[in-house]
Amino acid sequence: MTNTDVASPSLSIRYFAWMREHTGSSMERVPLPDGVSCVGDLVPHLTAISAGHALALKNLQAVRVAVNRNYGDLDTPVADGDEVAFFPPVTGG
Amino acid sequence: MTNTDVASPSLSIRYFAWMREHTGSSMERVPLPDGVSCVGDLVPHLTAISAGHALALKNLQAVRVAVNRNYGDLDTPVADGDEVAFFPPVTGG
Amino acid sequence: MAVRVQTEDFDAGAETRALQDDTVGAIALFIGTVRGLRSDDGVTAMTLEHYPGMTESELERIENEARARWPLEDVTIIHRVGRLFPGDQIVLVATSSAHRKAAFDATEFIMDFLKTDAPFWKAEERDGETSWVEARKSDDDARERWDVDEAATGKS
Amino acid sequence: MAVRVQTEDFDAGAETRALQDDTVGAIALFIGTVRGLRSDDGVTAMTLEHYPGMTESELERIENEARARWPLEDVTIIHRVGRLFPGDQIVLVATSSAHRKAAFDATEFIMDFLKTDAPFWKAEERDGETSWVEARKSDDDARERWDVDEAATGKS
Repeated sequence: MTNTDVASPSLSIRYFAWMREHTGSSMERVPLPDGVSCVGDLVPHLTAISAGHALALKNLQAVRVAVNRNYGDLDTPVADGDEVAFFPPVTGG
Repeated sequence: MTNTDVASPSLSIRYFAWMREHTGSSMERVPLPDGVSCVGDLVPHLTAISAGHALALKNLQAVRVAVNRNYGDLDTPVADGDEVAFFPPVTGG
Repeated sequence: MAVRVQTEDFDAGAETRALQDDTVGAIALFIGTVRGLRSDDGVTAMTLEHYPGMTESELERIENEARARWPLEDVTIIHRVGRLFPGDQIVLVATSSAHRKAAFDATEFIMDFLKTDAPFWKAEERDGETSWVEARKSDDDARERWDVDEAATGKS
Repeated sequence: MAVRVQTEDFDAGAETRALQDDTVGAIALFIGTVRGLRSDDGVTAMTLEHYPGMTESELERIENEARARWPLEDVTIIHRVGRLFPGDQIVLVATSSAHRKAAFDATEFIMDFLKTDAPFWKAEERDGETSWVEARKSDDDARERWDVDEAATGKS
């Protein structure tokens, strides 16, 4: 397949529970910044978006990460088109 | 209360499951024999009733005992009016 | 305290709704059913006999032991008697608690003791022949486990 | 494989009947409900949020882990989302097996992992104020227990 899609590389970012309330959005599309190869690389770019984003991602130890709907961590690789989610420890059941 | 009941001392004996089939009765009233003070004392008097009774009570290790609807054993005391039950290990649930 | 010995079937939905309460949080339930022809057993029917009076008092004793060990809101024990067929429900045990682990443990405890202590006997039919079910060593072992746990964990 | 995330209520009777089968023998079931005003919690309502897509895949992963550990005939996992009130049912987990212990253990295993791994979040209302429920250490401990058991007993 030849690549005729010239759109810039991007990621879908999702937030849940109180992180969603802080960021003010449950899903946002962000360009994949140069030099970002894992979730940890991505975080400074997200905290720069707004004070609410900075607040949501302030304490990364309290945050769980999923990439493409599988649990990951700050070392999990990210690439164009991935869905990256940040959320607090879960409380269902 | 004065004792105006002159009936002889007796016991109710109950059998369940295959022991009931062997003895041919689920409940029988037997006179309390002289010298019988516990379940073990009673057994020879019961096995003498019929060949079926003897078969039912042949292997006492495979038999459970209850006196007045509480689990007991061959040493459990019996007295006039008691209900003594013999049955195989239970298989409910 | 709800112990019932009956020929009628029961409904798990009605029984769990009866346990639902503002303060409960957790309901654990067990249902035992008749295994049948399609299983290895080849059973076509069974008849359950019991010792009226002693059955109820044993089940209440088991319930009380469970309540002494765990913080339970409520307990339901239903056991059917009479003739039953493959797929039929035989027994239901349900407990409610504020704590999930308490409800799970208490329900399993009650089932383990019911199996070894409650005076029920099953006669199974296969190919037109009837035979009394024999007690299983594994059920005695399941009951023993609770005493072992008690010693090992100081559970009271 | 039956994993459902839904706003509608469910009926334990219908769910256990769906698991009843000639070969089953044992059904273990757990229901979690909303604790309310009369409990110490003082909750008047709660809202459950989840991560559509990931929720279902996590629940299926947990079901598959349980099936790998125990001989299960069938598994049902239902979790409600949206606004719920004290006494409402939140979650149902049911497993069927030929073996009672397998059904008990698998149901408790699924609940323990659901609590720590399935992406649901509860916001509780008290006195008109809404607050997000915090994850509990006891739930992490309940999950950890299964790995400890695995090492100690060689259970696989």
